[in-house]
Amino acid sequence: MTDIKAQVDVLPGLDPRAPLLQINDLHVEFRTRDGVAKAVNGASFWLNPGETLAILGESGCGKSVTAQAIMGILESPPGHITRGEVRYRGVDLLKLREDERRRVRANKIAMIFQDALSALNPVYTVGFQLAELFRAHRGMSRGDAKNRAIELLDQVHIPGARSRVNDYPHQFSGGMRQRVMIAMALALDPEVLIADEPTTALDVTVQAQIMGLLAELQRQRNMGLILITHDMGVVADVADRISVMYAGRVVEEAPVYDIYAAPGHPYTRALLESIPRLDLKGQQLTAIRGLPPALTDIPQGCAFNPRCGYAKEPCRQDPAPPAYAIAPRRTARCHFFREVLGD
Amino acid sequence: MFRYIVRRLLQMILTFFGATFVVFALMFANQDDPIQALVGEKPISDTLRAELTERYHLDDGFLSQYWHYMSNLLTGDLGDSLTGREISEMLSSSWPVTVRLALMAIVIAAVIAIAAGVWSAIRRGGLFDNGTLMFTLLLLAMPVVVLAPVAQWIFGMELGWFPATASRNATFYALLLPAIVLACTVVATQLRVTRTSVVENLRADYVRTARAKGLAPRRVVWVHVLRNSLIPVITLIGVDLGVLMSGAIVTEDVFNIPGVGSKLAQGVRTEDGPLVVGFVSVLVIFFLVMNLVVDLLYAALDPRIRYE
Amino acid sequence: MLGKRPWKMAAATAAISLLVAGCAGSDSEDPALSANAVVISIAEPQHLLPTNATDSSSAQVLSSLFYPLVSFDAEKKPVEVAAEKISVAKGNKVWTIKIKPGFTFHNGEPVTAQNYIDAWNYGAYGPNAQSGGYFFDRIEGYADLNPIDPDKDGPEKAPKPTTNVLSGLKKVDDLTFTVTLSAPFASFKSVIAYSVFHPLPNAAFSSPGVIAKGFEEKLIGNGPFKMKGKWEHDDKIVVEKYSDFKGVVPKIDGVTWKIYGDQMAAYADLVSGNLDVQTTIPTDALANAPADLGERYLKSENSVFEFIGFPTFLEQYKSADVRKAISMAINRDEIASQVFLGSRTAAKSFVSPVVSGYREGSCGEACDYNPTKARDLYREAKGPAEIKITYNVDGGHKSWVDATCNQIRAALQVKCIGEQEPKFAVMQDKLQAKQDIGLIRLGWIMDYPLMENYLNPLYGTNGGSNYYGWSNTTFDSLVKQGSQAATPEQSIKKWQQAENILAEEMPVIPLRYGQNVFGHSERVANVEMDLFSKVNLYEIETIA
Amino acid sequence: MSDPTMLATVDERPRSLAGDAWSDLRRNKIFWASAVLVLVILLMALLPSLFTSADPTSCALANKHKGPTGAALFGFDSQGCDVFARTVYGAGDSIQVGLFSTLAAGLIGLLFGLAAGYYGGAIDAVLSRGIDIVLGIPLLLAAVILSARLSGPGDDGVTAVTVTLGLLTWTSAARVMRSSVVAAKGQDYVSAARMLGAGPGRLMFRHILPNAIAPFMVVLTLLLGANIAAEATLSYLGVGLKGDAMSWGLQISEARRQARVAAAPLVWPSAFLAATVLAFIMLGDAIRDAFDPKLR
Repeated sequence: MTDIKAQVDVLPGLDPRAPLLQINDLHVEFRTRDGVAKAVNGASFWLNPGETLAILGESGCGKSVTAQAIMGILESPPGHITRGEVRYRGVDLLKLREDERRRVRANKIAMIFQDALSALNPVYTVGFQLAELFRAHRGMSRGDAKNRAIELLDQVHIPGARSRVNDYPHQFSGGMRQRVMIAMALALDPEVLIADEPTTALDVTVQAQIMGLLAELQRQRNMGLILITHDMGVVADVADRISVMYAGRVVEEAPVYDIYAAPGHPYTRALLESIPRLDLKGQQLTAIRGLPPALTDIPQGCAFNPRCGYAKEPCRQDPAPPAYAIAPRRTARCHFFREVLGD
Repeated sequence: MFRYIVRRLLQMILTFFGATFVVFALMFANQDDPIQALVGEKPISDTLRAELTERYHLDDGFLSQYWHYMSNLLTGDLGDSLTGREISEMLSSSWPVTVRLALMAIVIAAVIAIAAGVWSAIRRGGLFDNGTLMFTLLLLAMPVVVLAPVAQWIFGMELGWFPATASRNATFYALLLPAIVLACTVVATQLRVTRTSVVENLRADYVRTARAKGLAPRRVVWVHVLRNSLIPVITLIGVDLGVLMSGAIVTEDVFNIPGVGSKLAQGVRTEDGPLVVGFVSVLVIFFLVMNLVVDLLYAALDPRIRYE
Repeated sequence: MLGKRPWKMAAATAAISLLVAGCAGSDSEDPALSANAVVISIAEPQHLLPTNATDSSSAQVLSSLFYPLVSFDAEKKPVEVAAEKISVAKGNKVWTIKIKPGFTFHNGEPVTAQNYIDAWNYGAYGPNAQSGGYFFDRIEGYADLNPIDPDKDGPEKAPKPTTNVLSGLKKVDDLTFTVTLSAPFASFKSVIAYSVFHPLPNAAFSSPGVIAKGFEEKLIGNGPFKMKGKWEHDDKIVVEKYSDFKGVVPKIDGVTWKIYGDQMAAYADLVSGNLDVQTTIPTDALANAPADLGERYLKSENSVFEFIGFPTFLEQYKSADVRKAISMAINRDEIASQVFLGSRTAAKSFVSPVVSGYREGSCGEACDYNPTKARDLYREAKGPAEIKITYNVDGGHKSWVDATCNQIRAALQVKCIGEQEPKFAVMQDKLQAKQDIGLIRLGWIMDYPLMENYLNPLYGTNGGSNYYGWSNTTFDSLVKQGSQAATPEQSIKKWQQAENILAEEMPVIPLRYGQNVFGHSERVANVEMDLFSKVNLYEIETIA
Repeated sequence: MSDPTMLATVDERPRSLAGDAWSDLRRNKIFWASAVLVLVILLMALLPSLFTSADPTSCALANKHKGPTGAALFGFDSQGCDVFARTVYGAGDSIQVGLFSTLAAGLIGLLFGLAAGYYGGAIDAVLSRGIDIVLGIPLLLAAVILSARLSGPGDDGVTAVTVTLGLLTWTSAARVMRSSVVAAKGQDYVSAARMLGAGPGRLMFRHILPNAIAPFMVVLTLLLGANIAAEATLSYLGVGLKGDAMSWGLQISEARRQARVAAAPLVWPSAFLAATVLAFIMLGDAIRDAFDPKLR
């Protein structure tokens, strides 16, 4: 087997100067027996090498679906990408054939999942599952692949990697399992890593270790990292920029310090107000009232309007608010961003 | 693991006695007039009846007959059938062909069931899926009493692709048609169970991971999904192999294979207690070993299952 | 753990099992020994020792291994074969049998009178439990070898026999012996044609009166063929020409008796050319047989007689008119042609056409299909509102019983159902317990071609197969007079008188006569079957 | 729907699993098709005279193997009986045997498999070896004995055949159930439920069973078809239905003898049998899908 990495590099239209990853107007819907659920409705964002972009939002806002659409692992049916582009170095991945697409996965763009126990195949050793990558993508021999697997386990700081390589996922602790997941994602030196809630299932101390590990590996390799989370606390420490998603749209995008300083969208503001902060000790936390809309039934106009304190008549009318450039490198989809920024 | 196997082997001994006891009791309950059953419709003289009754202890009570049988069995003597043949000899002559037939049938069935089951699980609701559903239904609706003679007629007699009958020393090729017929009797259930199990596993998170790893769909399904889906299938295959050993009466009749099934049926019909109990005893041992193998296979398939 | 690579394991297991399955099959596909041998189908014989072999499959095999004392000519008259001369003293009691000289058993032993006497004594001796033992019951001394159980099924056991030799058998010289009967019997010569009367070599006995272990597996006879190898149970019995045979030499060099558990399987082999002769083409195949076999589909008469019996303990059938009405409601010809597709013929007498003395239509109008008369007669005689015909389900009787019931239902306008019992033995038990099992289906195959062999066992008060308990003293005495008459012709007269009583009383409904329905491959010619459903091995030949 | 309050009320209304399943099923075409088919078959089994006015027992050899006529849609069989009438009347005994034997087998298999898989250890050993013994009993032997014990003279053997099949065919269902339970037992939600104080009964029936039942249901729906067909095999072996019973199995078993001459008497009951099995499988699949929380 020839080196697949080389083949990926000669993808037609590949432009090394183009942005590492650029998502434009991505639409994803799920066609189910209960109707069409519009999971992603025009998400757009970009990612540069070495940068960490956090995608933030409540469950069901379309973050994970977006990530899966980028990876091309959307369950289809029922999931369908109806519109938009996913450009990697200028190449629209959505236009590639499935076999070309597959070579991009793990090689260029890799992903780690929330629940490492169920995300790892219970009946194979972690060594097998790691080595499999080298065997499938690099055509390595069994022995070489295994040695690489051990190296990887070492790199993610799993003690006794050489002996543990033959263990099964259920024999690892939660944190160790997530390290295995990370090792697996980084095996082929991808340029983009998508981490979908990588620490949600872990306890707090382990969370910090895993985030530290991710940051360390990202620095070493100059990867672009997309961190999908609903946890604003995690974001603040590691992210460069933040995209806030609501009902399948990116409602605000901004550098992390700007957002923390002054959110430009009422939803972002509400999210920030719902995190406990040491400096505001004693104050009551504000929960966001109401529930996110059902994806089969997204409100007209701004999808957030039924829950929004700023909402006025224009918010309830189509079209939805455009992405207002509210500052350099900053957009927000709110007709009243000035008022929000002002508060 | 070793202790587990030893324990299972000990259980086997108990089960073996249980099974012989149950079958012996059933045969005893079934006993009407084995001597008449033997000669058919011809009249029997009193002396002949008296002599045979004494020779085979037919007048004794149940426990005494059972005791008599078991004490012989423990010395390795399976006894004589009511037709005067040694049961050990009957066993050794009918056993090999049945084992070969059942193994062939189960391999054919399992290969088809797993391949088609996985394929239709992937293409759920597609043409292939609905096609196999219809086909398995057809097989189910066709009892083996129809299937076997029709297959023999079409493929053996009309087309001449296979020999019309087999025999005890039949070649692989001669056994192929009966094996396919037998496979048809079990393939439907195996296929549906494979399909269901694969469908469930296709939704598992590790499948998403495997796809994110850029693995070819073939590898995702056949390496990652299948092994996780096999436990119920293996279970069924184990049971089916047992059923094929003893329950192939019709197929063995149609293709003239003097195997375990037809000998057993003959024994039941002629109320030949020693014959039936002898054959069933060996069958039960076979089932027990089979189950042990299946249980060990569970552990081999799924490392989370451990036996202590 | 069992291993890290279950896939390879599974693949290997599959490969090995297929390999095992394939390799274990030794090659025995070609059962023919040489170009001039034939393959004939049989079922697994129950026994091969002549005195214990009473089923038709063993009779077939024995016909190749043994040379009978007597066989039958075209007129069904007994003629000497292995015997040189069989003569009887006046009074029909003492028979002298002289056998042909120069014959040897397959092991080289000369055949002597003593070989016959030893074999017959063994067969007649009760404790040997030989199923053909009853054939010797006409010979003097049989009772001493088979003491009667004083209380039948009671706790008391029959006493041990005092001797194990028949007092009626006397050796005269090496080639001659006499048989003394306990009562005169003019047709005894016909009886000894049966295979239980074959001789056994000295090698058969490990000690006097004890058959050597394994002898039955590798039988030694005095016939035109000897066994090649052992009896391969459930598979085949191969016989080849015995070069020192002094009798009529068959045209073929050998026979493979191929054993089938199911006759349909044999038929499949016949049609696809793996079998030369099938002696009984099963009813299920009859519809296709003319097309499949063409001129190789043959029929010949045999002794099978099928009928329905009326258990005498059932009050509702006490009236002979009821019995006749039911008989008249049955359209025998339609069933013979539609259900049996011409493989049987309608029976309108109480004995088979194959015996001398048979008269066509001796049953009279009671055996003619006449639904209107049947209904009138049935109403007059107040027949029961529901008729049940019980049959054993393992014999393939369902089709004709159902058809018969449909005819009865249509003609008599009563309910009629076919009641299944799993086995014949269960029917017998219920008869003995006098349960209401309705009409019962029965059949009979003769042991020797005499009217007496139908009349006595089926209708005689003590007849072995008179399961319905009919009894008529006049009838009994007429049969007995016939048996003891001076000449066969006089016997027949008496027996016909007895049959007339049956026609009046209608203890059973005659239904059908059987036929040999057989077929052969294109490899063989001159295939004939005799009255006893055996292939004539002296006539059959192979064609290139 | 732009009114926020309404949105909230719709979303907050508690919905039961059964309610969900029903609303799901209502819109499922396959469910309706199979349900209607099952109803028709059941109706045919209960009231055959609704479907044909012909008398299935009036047969005349003169009609043997005659082709279809206006009155006898499917022609005549080898006894000269109306094939359509016999097929319609055959539904009764066939469905009775198939349904009840499968229910019995399902119940036994469920309990055995659940208990063996859940408790493990000694109970598993005893139950599993019990299954082995049952597997060892030849079907024919059991059928012979039960048909002798359970069906007296004049009986049609339906009870005996049902009991025989019910008592002997549960083994594969039990073993499949056991293995799914073993797998489900290890899942986190079961431990969670146990820690919340759920008793064994609740654990087994509320938590483990719904997650372990899918392969079992598949085996069972197929068993229904297999048992209806197995009745034909029992008839072949001479221990099936008898007397005036009328079933598809009997018809198939009889008609196969003449299949090369007249196919119709074999094809029609087989087709009805296949349609019945299909209907039950589809119905089973639809209901299972609707109730399976993992599929929502």
